[in-house]
Order: sequence, then structure tokens, then C-alpha cells
Amino acid sequence: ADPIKIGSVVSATGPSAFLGDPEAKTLKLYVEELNKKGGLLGRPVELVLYDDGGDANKARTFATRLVEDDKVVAMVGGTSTGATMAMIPVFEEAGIPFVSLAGGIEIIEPVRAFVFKTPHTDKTACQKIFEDMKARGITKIGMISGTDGFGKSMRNQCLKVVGGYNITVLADETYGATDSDMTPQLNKIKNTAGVEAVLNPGFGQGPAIVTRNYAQLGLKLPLYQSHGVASKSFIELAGPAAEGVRLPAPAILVGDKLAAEDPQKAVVAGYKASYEKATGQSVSTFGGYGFDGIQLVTQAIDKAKSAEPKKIRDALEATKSYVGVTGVYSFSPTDHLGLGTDSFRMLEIRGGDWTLDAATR
Amino acid sequence: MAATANLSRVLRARLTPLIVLAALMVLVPVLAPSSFHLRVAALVWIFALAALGLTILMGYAGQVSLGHAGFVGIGAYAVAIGPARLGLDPLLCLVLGAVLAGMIAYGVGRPILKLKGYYLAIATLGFGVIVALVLHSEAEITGGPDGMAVSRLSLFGWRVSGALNWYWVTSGALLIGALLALNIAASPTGRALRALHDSEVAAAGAGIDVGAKKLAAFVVAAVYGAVAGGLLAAMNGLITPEAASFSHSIELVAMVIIGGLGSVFGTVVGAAFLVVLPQMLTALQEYEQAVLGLLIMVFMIFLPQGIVPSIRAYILERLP
Amino acid sequence: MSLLEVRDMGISFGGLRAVDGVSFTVEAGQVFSIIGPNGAGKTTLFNLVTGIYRPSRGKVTLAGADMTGLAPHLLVRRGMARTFQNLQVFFRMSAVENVMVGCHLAERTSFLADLLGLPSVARQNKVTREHALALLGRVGLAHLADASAGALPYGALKRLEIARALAASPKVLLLDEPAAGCNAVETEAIDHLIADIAKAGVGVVLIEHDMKLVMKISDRVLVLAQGRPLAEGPPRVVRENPQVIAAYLGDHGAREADRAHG
Amino acid sequence: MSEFLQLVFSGLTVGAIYALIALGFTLIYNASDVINFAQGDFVMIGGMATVFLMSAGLALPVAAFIAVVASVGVGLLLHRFAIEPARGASPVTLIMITIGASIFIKGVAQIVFDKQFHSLPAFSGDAPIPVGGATLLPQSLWVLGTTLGLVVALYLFLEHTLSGKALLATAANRLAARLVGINVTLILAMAFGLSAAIGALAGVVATPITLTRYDIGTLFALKGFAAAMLGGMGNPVGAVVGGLLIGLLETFGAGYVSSTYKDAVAFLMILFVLFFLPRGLFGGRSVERV
Amino acid sequence: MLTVEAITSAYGRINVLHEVWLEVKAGEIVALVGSNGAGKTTLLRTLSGVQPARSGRIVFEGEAIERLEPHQRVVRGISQSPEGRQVFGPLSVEDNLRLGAYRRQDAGMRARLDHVFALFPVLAEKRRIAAMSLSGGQQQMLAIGRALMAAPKLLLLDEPSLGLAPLLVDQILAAVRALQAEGITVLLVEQNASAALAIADRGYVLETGRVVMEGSGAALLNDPKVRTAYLGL
Ligand SMILES: Nc1ncnc2c1ncn2[C@@H]1O[C@H](COP(=O)(O)OP(=O)(O)OP(=O)(O)O)[C@@H](O)[C@H]1O
Ligand SMILES: Nc1ncnc2c1ncn2[C@@H]1O[C@H](COP(=O)(O)OP(=O)(O)OP(=O)(O)O)[C@@H](O)[C@H]1O
Ligand SMILES: [Mg+2]
Ligand SMILES: [Mg+2]
Repeated sequence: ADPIKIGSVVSATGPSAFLGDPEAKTLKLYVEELNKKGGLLGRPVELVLYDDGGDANKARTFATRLVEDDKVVAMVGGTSTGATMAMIPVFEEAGIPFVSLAGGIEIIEPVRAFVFKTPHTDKTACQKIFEDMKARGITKIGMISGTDGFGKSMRNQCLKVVGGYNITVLADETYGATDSDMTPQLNKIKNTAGVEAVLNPGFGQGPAIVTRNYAQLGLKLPLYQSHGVASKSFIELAGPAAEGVRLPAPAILVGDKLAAEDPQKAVVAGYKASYEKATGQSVSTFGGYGFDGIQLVTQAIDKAKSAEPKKIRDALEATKSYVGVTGVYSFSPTDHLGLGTDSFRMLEIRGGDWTLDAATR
Repeated sequence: MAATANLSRVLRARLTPLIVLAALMVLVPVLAPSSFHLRVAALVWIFALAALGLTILMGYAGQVSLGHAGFVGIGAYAVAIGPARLGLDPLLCLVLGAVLAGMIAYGVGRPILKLKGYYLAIATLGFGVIVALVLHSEAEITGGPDGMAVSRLSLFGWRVSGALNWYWVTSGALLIGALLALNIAASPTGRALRALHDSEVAAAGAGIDVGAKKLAAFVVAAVYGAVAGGLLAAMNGLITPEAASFSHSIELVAMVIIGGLGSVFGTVVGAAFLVVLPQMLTALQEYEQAVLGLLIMVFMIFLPQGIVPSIRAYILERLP
Repeated sequence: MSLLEVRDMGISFGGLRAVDGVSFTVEAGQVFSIIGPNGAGKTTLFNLVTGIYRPSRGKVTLAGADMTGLAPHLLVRRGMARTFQNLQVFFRMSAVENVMVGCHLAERTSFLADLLGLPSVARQNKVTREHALALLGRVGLAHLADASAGALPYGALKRLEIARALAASPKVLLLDEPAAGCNAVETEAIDHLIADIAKAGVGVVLIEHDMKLVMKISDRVLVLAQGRPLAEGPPRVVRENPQVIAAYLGDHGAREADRAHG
Repeated sequence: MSEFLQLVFSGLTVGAIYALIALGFTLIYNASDVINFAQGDFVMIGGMATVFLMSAGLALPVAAFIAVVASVGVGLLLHRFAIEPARGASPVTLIMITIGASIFIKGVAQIVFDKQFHSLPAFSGDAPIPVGGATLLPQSLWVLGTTLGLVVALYLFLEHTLSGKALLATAANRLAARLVGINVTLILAMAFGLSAAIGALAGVVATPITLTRYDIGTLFALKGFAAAMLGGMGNPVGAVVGGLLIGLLETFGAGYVSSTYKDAVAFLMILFVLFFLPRGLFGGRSVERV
Repeated sequence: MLTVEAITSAYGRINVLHEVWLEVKAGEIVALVGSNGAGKTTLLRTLSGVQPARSGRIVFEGEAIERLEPHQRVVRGISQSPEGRQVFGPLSVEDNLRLGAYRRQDAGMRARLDHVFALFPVLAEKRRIAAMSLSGGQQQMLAIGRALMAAPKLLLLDEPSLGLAPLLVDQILAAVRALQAEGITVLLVEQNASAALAIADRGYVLETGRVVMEGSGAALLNDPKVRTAYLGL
């Protein structure tokens, strides 16, 4: 039978490669497994995967190619918000469902008919962090954020919601995505009187360097990182300096530490086992976004009993309580993300590993 | 005999590149009508237009710019910001963007064009980096790293949309750009630019105002870049600071060199090389980058003057 | 009022007074030669007069107007053209294009017209090319018009530079060793060429080590040594100056010089 | 005061890394007038190869040594199969070849290694050394020491050995170099080999601070190039001064002006310097003769 | 010492030398004259190896060297002072000279350096200065001096008198004679044909890439054709 074609454009190379690479690997792995199990609707599934190298313009071209040339019925991809935004018009116009793997809230706000996304928005992450700070009695913080899309967008979201938690931002520093030394910025925060904790929205190697410089400067205040560092390599890169860092992250990082009755425990364990076996690398939340994306799409196809884009979309939107590795999703016509703060867990790095904070367990 | 003499004349004729280009432009929609192919072709035309500016600046006048994408960015964001933040007409903004880029080039060029060779390269690079940084950082205006949406372009009441329409608009723009570049090449100005490329002292000794001519080339190059940027933004409906990035500047320079420094048609070929090739190499998956790098090396080793001039010289040499 | 007046020119390079208080005047139609040992400062003097170096002292006037410190391209506009001792040829252009560049000032097009490729540009190109071809003919390079300058032999390049300088229709033409690399017969052709140019009313300033040439066609000769004038006067007088013979001419040069007047 | 000192330390460390990369540019430029855009990739090879060899169980010095040798191998291969066949091509063409090489090396590295960031343990531990209220990392001393050692070695090589002079002569006038009996091919191969070694060494000592990844070379090349130009292309002392200056400008820019625009601060300073010294700080001021 | 057999050389597809035959015996001074573009420079470039020979043989001291790289020919004792001076501009005068001895780092180098400085005192005066700031004639001296530093067996001089003051032309020619006395063989290309032929043992006349005449220096000097075509007499 004709294969069902699912398209994907991710940033498997370029500055966001450490996001795009696990995404690509996960998608390939999952489609392979699916085909071993007989595919979908009795048809094999074909993944058409392109690498945009982190360039929104290229992403747009590949999106057109997926629609025009490859005639895919659904799309899972878009590593960065920029790339996603560049591709949205193509899929909207063609009427093909598009599950994005990027964080920006503007992807799903306002809601677009054919666009969904799996990662938490940065706003949720901010809220989770501020809840935690509030619980610990922290009211004055310093912020240092990356100037990449992720860091910048999260910084803005955090500044927007911070007021609601009675927390004031006393210092607001930034660093370039490729900087190798953040001492000057941290030094400024260090010298700002009254700061009780520091928050670092950012992804990539930046937060690891921030964490190291933080320790080097002898800063002892609590350091909060974002879900953008939620992969084992952060701990490796930051080394001993990572001790005590807190961050919001999905269950996937702490699969083995989840309570036995946790609904996500089985899914997470399954994904982790197969990913780590296939790639030899440890799982990250980013691959998890890809996993949930492709799962959502294939389940929707299954449920719709059709590989027709419109029907897939409808089935997607009707998804209720899908248990993924990132969280439990329930879409609705007004919500194409379907996750709340509860899907985040507050983690703390202790002994070189993630530990679940008791309060959010 | 007569045939080869004709071929030789054709290869030397000034407008040959233009005619070949026009023929290609008509052929593409016939041979590859999918909107994906049209989009790729339109991108080739847009990048070729931006690179043509460099052909004039680097190819004719020999002045290296590693910040050309900065002007592409200025043009692109003019078309993005004008309508969105100031409520201006997109087409007007395309023109304003070009004017703005030209003015900025004039202001920046005056001091830095005194520099030579790699020193000019680093100065232009710095300019490009600063533009990209501003586009990146001033999120309230530019939308920051994730970019901003661009409203539709309308040409005298006709709203441009759809791949084919964009294909024709970009084709027209490139054709005009190529014609102007060819005009300059064959004119006293072009001679002056090529002369100062070889010896600034002698050019000045012939009465050429070297500084003014370099500046003119720099401004014209900036305008080419800005128009191309504006078209790119309007066609995509979204623009990110990537358009102004250092790597994009390098890509534009690479187009000019791979196609053939100073050759108008070569520039189009160079743009096609770097836009189409990655599309063709996607099947190689993770080997794509390695193969692309390898191909660039192989082409430069075997066609050291660039694709078009090398092939042209090869043919001309073999004609009687 | 003389055509070209140079007063008390001077420049130093890190302590070395390369040109130190040199004055001379050149009249229209005259051939004025500057000779002197290697490193005497002749080329440097040219560079000062033609605006490539900024003099630390002194003054240049052309037809009465002060030209001191003017940029080279402006000096050309006022009627001063030159050739270079170290060849400054546009090597990637053909011979005729090299000369066409020299016609730049006479070309009546604008940047905009060039950009738009107006018919006037094509007409101008045609005129320029014809003029350039005529000049190439004058220096004996007509047959090499379309050859790439990079492929020309040394002697031809020297003449190409003369043609290019002539293209600017100068009032004063400064030639830095035009006969270098030419044999006796070729030098003679250059000799006629220079005489012709002067006859047409151009003031020619000539640097040359070929004494036969210098003594034959010069109206006046200035001898420089270590940046300073050593002697000045008509060729006959200069070549008999014992100081000049000792510092510059030597036996051979004196012989050559004599032969010129035979 | 302690803040100022902290910025100085941090600026010098970053600057020394830039300086090391700039030094790598110097050799190839001196031999051929070419800017080697793959220079940053030698740095990457040094760091990444050491990381992977260490994770295969080798001790740091052994791993670093092999990594440097490997990088030299890549440099020599680059010369033999890409630069040498294009002998006689213009610098522009050669630069384009190095750009191609840079893309190629990154492409291969992402397959041979991976796409993740990696780090190396600091050579002498992570315990910061307190100095006058500020702290200095031992690794910074390693970087500064390596820079100092290499610049002295390079300076002595170029100024006081015949091979060094032959290298300079090759770029100054290729034809004349061949006429006096210089084996130009060999000189170029040597330049590529040594540059690769310097690059790799830079990668080894810098990785504990900067971290590394298959594509980090682009950024390094950009900063190293800027440093080399600020100092005056081709002059090793200039490369080091240029590198340190850019490092300091960036950190002071971030510390006292704006962390967002610190790169702009650095580049504006470069433009400012070039305005007065159009050939960089140590590029010489002599008037070109005509 | 040197025999050139049917050497052909070309730029691109255009032949510039057409089967040139020529011989230089050990200890001779041989002059090569010809008008602009005759191919004199090309011939010397072919001998020193910077210009490939398309066909033909070059035999130096019994060994065929036409396939050798330039540096290998320098090692065998061929050294050239090129047309257009070609000094190492940014390097100091002294470094230029030392590089002349690149393949001859022997005990005699110091003496040769002194010899060159004695021949051209101005070079000694400017030994620390960058070669590009020398005057044209000074650079010419440097180029000749650099060629001498290689202690060649066969010295190829391409228009050594170009740009030199008359006094120095005398000196150069005298120096060439002195070299001959030291046992160095010289192949001399000169536009100043009368002077060159006067000191040459033998001479060749090159016309559009072909040897059209040869003979002793004196014979050529007195040849009526040579006198009208090259000496302007
Ligand atoms: N830019 C410079 N820097 C340093 N010294 C210089 C510079 N230009 C010229 N000189 C020195 O000034 C002196 C005069 O040089 P110039 O070229 O004027 O001599 P010249 O008379 O033309 O000699 P020639 O007959 O050899 O061409 C020389 O000693 C030269 O070394
Ligand atoms: N790089 C080149 N490319 C093509 N043709 C060349 C090149 N160099 C020289 N030629 C041609 O080769 C021929 C011989 O030139 P060559 O320089 O050997 O002459 P020459 O006898 O040394 O002349 P001159 O006395 O002017 O130095 C000339 O016709 C010249 O046009
Ligand atoms: Mg001179
Ligand atoms: Mg010659």
C-alpha cells in the first residue's frame, strides 16, 4: 500500500542542533518502530525529514517542498519558534496539520486551525519557577538571559508574569548565545544589593557557562535554570557547579524517580529505553517533544481512520488525556497546547543527578 | 568555422547573459511548475540580486565586503517594520528601505572605504555584525530573534501572492538588476571601477576620484542588497535576523566567487549553486554538509576563476 | 608666468631627507629632465608634485594656480599627468582599455546614464575607444590593442603608460624612466614621441638614466643628488660639470652623453 | 576595584583565547596572504578529539597530544589536496577553498563526533584563586601561559630563523621566493601544519572554559580574525595584543556598557582604531611606494 | 656547461619560444639581445624553472634539468636576477640578501654579503630598511646582490642595468667581468646591447622566440644588421 507520508523540518545542524538532533533521531526511531509493528491503517509510514540548519528561510522552503513535492499529510517539526512561524503560513494555507516542537507562545496564541505544539510554553515555565520561589520566600531576583530566541522569549514572558508573584527583578542581564564568559554580567548581579536568587532563561551551552562562572564568583544564592537545559549534558558541562541548581522540567528526566502510580512513568520508561538503546545517548526533553509530536499525529491518524489532513486535524484537536513523556495533553478548539504547569516538575541537581523536589512530587 | 566565430561573438557579447537569463526564467515554470520549485527558483533570483551588489563592489571594484547581509537585513526589516509599526505601504517601504540602505552605506562607507583588503573586510564584517545585533536585540521593534511577520506586498493595487506571482516579480527584479549591472560594466564608470581594482594610484593618476567611485559602488551594492532583502521578507511573510547574519554575508560572498568574480551571469549561477545544491543534497542526510563543503572545494580547485568565467575561457581558448 | 613652478620642495622619511629644497620651473613646450644617482629623490619629487605624497614644505603652481597638496585625481583635472617607474598598469584589462581609462576626464557621461545604459554611453564608449586606439598607435602599440595588459612585455608596458597619461590631455606630462627596458632603437622611437609631445605645447618633465636620450631632447636638465639640487642648466653645460660626472655620469655616461650630441 | 579586577581577569582569559586563534591565522597569512577560514575548525578538532579520546580512556596529556597530531594531519591534508592543486589561484579562490574546507570539516565532525557540547576537565582543578577580591581560574593561567609561550616561539621563528624568513618571503613575492630556491610547496605545507597545531593547542586549553562543539569553529574564526586585524595582520605580537584587547573590550563592554551590545562595543572600537591606524596596531605605518 | 636544445615555451596556448637552441660554456659571458617581446625574459624564466618548458631539453653540467623544480635548480648552481626586480618588499634589505643565500648557508655567506655591500654601498647603509622603500635603482641593486648571494655557478641576469645610473652601469658591467674572473658563468640579457656585447664572449640575437644570429661579442657588435636593429647606429 502507499505509505502515509509525515513531514518534518528540524534544525539538526546549526546553533540549535542539540535540540534538533535528538528530535530528528526520535522521529526516525519512532517511525521505524511503528513500521515494524505494521504501520498505520495497514499502510507503512514514511518520514520525510529535512534539516533547516537553524535558518527560518530554509525552513520555509522545506515546508513548501513537503507540501508540494512530498505531499505529506501531517507535519511534526519546527525546532525554533522562528522556523515554526516561518512555516505556519504554508501549512495553514495547504490545510495540513502541523505539530510544532518549539516553545514560543505565539505559535498557538492566537489559535490557528492547523497548528499545535508539544513543548510547554516558556510562560508556563516562568510560572512554575516563580511558584517555587514564592514558596521559598524569595521576593527579589536577578535575571540573566540568553539573547537567542528561546532566552529572549522566556525573559519577556517571565517579566510579564513576575508581578503576579510579588517578585521584583532587580537586575536584568543578557549574554550572547555563543559567548564563552558571563563573568561580567554575573558580577553585576553579584554587586546588586538585595538579590535573593538568580534566574537564567536560556538554552545551549550558555547556561552551563553561567553556572560555572556563578560558582567561580563564589555566588551562593539559589540559581534557577529553565527547562531549556533539561538534558543530562547540562550536568556534565556545568560539572560540580551544577550542584543545587533548580529548574522546571517534564517527567522524562526523572522517569525512574517518579512515583509508581504516576501515569507518565510507563511511557517515559518506554521511550527512554528505546532511545538510549538506539542512539547511545541519554534522553533529553527535546527528543521527548518530538516523541509526543509524532505520537499525537499517529494516534490521530489511527483515530480518524484516515490519512486525510483535515480529518487528522480534527482528530488531533479532539485528543484528550494523551499521556506523553512531556505531560498529559488535552487539546481543545481554544487550546492547541493542552498542558498546564502541573506537567512541569521542579527538579534540583544533587549529586550530579536530577532529583525530584519533594514539594512537586 | 562561421559557427565557431559566431559562438565566440555570442560569448563576448554584453547582453548574452541577460538573454540566457531571461530564457531560463521563462523555462523554469514550464519545466518545474510546482510551487516548491518556483519558490526555490525565486530564492535563487533574490539571492542573485543581493549578490549582484557584491559583484559590482567586489567583482568590479575589488572591495571586499563581509557585511553585505547587513544591507539585506536593512531592506528586509524596512518592509517588515514600516507597514507593521508605522502603517506605511509595503511597496513604499521597499523603496524607502533601499534609500535607507544607500544612505547608511554612504555614511558608513566614507570612513571605512579608506581601508584596504582584509582591513576593509573586517570593518564591513563589523558593520554587518552590528546590524544583526540591533535587529536581534531591539525586540520591541524587530520582534527579536524569532523575527516578525511581514504584510503582503501590493504592486499598484495588485496584491502579490502565490508562488508563481512571486516567481515573476523576483524574475523581473533580477532581470532589471542584471541589466543595470551589465550597463555599469560596459560604461566609463565600470572601467573606472575595474581600474581602481588593479591600481588605485594609477586610477587616481587618470583623474578618477577613487574614493567617490568606491563609495558609489558601495552604495549601489547596498541598494541591491536592500531590495533583495525587501523582496525576501515580503515573499516569506516573515523575516528573522538570520537574514543579516555573518554566515549569510559569507554565503553571498561565496555565491559571487563560486559563480565567477565580476561575472553577472556567474553570480546567478553561484546563487543557484548555493540555493539549489542543498535541496539536492537532502537525500544524503547527515552527510549533506560534508558533501556540500567538498563540492565547493572541488569546484574552486578545478574552476579557479569561478564557474562561468572558467568555462567561458575554456571554450574561447578552444575556438580558432 | 611659467607653466609649472616647483618651489623649495621637501619631505623626509624617518630622518632621511629624501627631497630637500628643490625648485624648478618648466615652460610649455619644453622638455625638462631630472637626473641623478639612484636614490637621489627623483621619483619622490614626482610623487610630491603629483600629490601622492604630501610635501612637508614647498609649493607647486601650475599655470599660476596653487596645486600644493591637491589630491592626485584633482591634479589630473588641472592638467598634470604622469607615468610610474614601478609600473602601475591595469593588468586585468586590455591595452586599449588601459588607455580608455586614461580618457576618463574627457568622458561626458554621468553615473546615472552609465547605470541606465543610455545610448549616449555607447556613443561615448565609441569615441573613447577611437581616441585610445589613436594614442596606442602613437606609441607604437596599435597591434597589441586587444591584448591583455598582463601579457605585454616590459618595454611595451612603459609605452602603454605613456599613452594612458597622454589620454588625459595634460598640460604637463611627467615621465619616470620611460625608456627603461627599451633598446637603443626603441629608445629612439620614444625620443621622437617625447619631442612630438613637447612640440604640441606640453611641458614634459622627464626622469631618465639614458643619457643619450636626456642630452638629446632636453631643454634644461636638473641634477639631484641626495635630495638636493647639484646642478641645473642646459644639457651641454650639465654634462660637463665635473661634479655631475663624478657623482652620476661616470665615464660611460659622459661618453653616452657626448654621443647624443655627436 | 574588585569588580574592575574581575573584569580584567575575565577579559584577559577570553582575550587570550582569541589571541591563540589569531596566532593560527598569522602563519598561513604570512606564507600565502590567505585568511584560512578553517582555522577555527582546527581549534574545534583539538578540543573535540581530546574530549573523545579522553572518554575512550586516555589520559589528558596523551589525548591532547594525539588530538594535536590529528589536527596537524588535517592541516597537511587540506594543503595537499585542496591548496596545492589550486596552486597559482588568486587569494580569493584560495579563501573560498578554505571556506569549503571549513564546511567540510564541520560536516565530517558532526558524524565522527556528535552534535552535542562537550567540555574538558580543567587541567589544574576548578578551585578559583582569590586575588584582590576577585577570582581567577587556574585554567585561565594555562590559557595565558600557552598564549605567551606560542607568541614568543612564533616571534622567534619568524624573526630569527631562515625558515621563518622564507615563509614571509613566500607571501611577499612568490616568484622571487622560487627564484632564490625556496620550496614554496613545502613552506605552505609547513604553514598549514603549524597553524593546525597552534589551533588544536588553542582548542585543548580553551575547551575547559569555552566548551566545544562541532561547529564552534565559525565563532572562533570570527573573533580570531577580528583580533588578528586589530593587531595588524601577520604580526604575532599584534595578534596577541589584538586578542587581549578584544577580550577586554567585550568584558568591559558587558560590565560597564551593555551586555547586549558588548560585541558592538568591540567592533566599534576596532573601527575606531582602524580609522587612525588603517593597518592595525602593529601593521606598520610605512607609505606604500609607487 | 649549459645547453638548451629546442626549448619551446608558451603562455596558455600561445608559443613564445620556438625551439630555441643555445649554449653557454663554463666561464663565459654570453649576452642575449632582442627587442621588446622577443622572449628573452621567457627564456631566462624557463632556465630557472619558474616557467615550464613545453618541449625540448635543458642540460646543465651534463644533467637534464628541464623537469626540475626551481629550488632544485638553485641547489645545482643556477641563480637569477629577475626582470622587474621582484624584491621581498616588506622584508629588510639584509633579509632579502640572506634569503638569496637560502640554499647556500655556508661559511662563505658572510664574505659574500660583504662583497655585495662593497659593490653597492648604499645597500649596506639601508640594510635594516624594508626593501619596498628603496628607490627603483636601489631595488635593482638588491635584486642583483640577492642573486649573487646564492654563489651561483651560472648567473642569469635579466636587464641588470635597468634603472641604474650611468655610473652604476659601468660598475655592474665591471662586476660581471670580475665574476667571470672568479669563475662564474653569466648569461646576460640586456637592452643596453652595445655595452653587453662589449663585455660578452659570445652573444645570441633573439627575434620573436627564435635565435636568428649568434657569434662572438665583437662580431655581433660589428654586424651591420645588429648595429641598425639593436644598437641604433
Ligand atoms: N616611502 C619611503 N620610505 C622610506 N624611504 C623612502 C621612501 N620613499 C623613498 N625613500 C628613500 O628616498 C630616497 C629617494 O628615493 P627615490 O625613489 O625618489 O629615488 P630616485 O631618485 O627615483 O632613484 P632611482 O633612480 O633609483 O629611481 C631613497 O633613498 C629611498 O630609499
Ligand atoms: N604572462 C604572459 N601571458 C601571456 N603572454 C606573455 C606573458 N608574458 C609575456 N608574454 C608574451 O611573451 C612574449 C615574450 O615576452 P618576454 O617578456 O619574454 O619578452 P622580452 O624579450 O623579455 O621583452 P622585454 O625586452 O620587453 O622585456 C611577448 O610577446 C609577450 O607578449
Ligand atoms: Mg626613481
Ligand atoms: Mg624581458
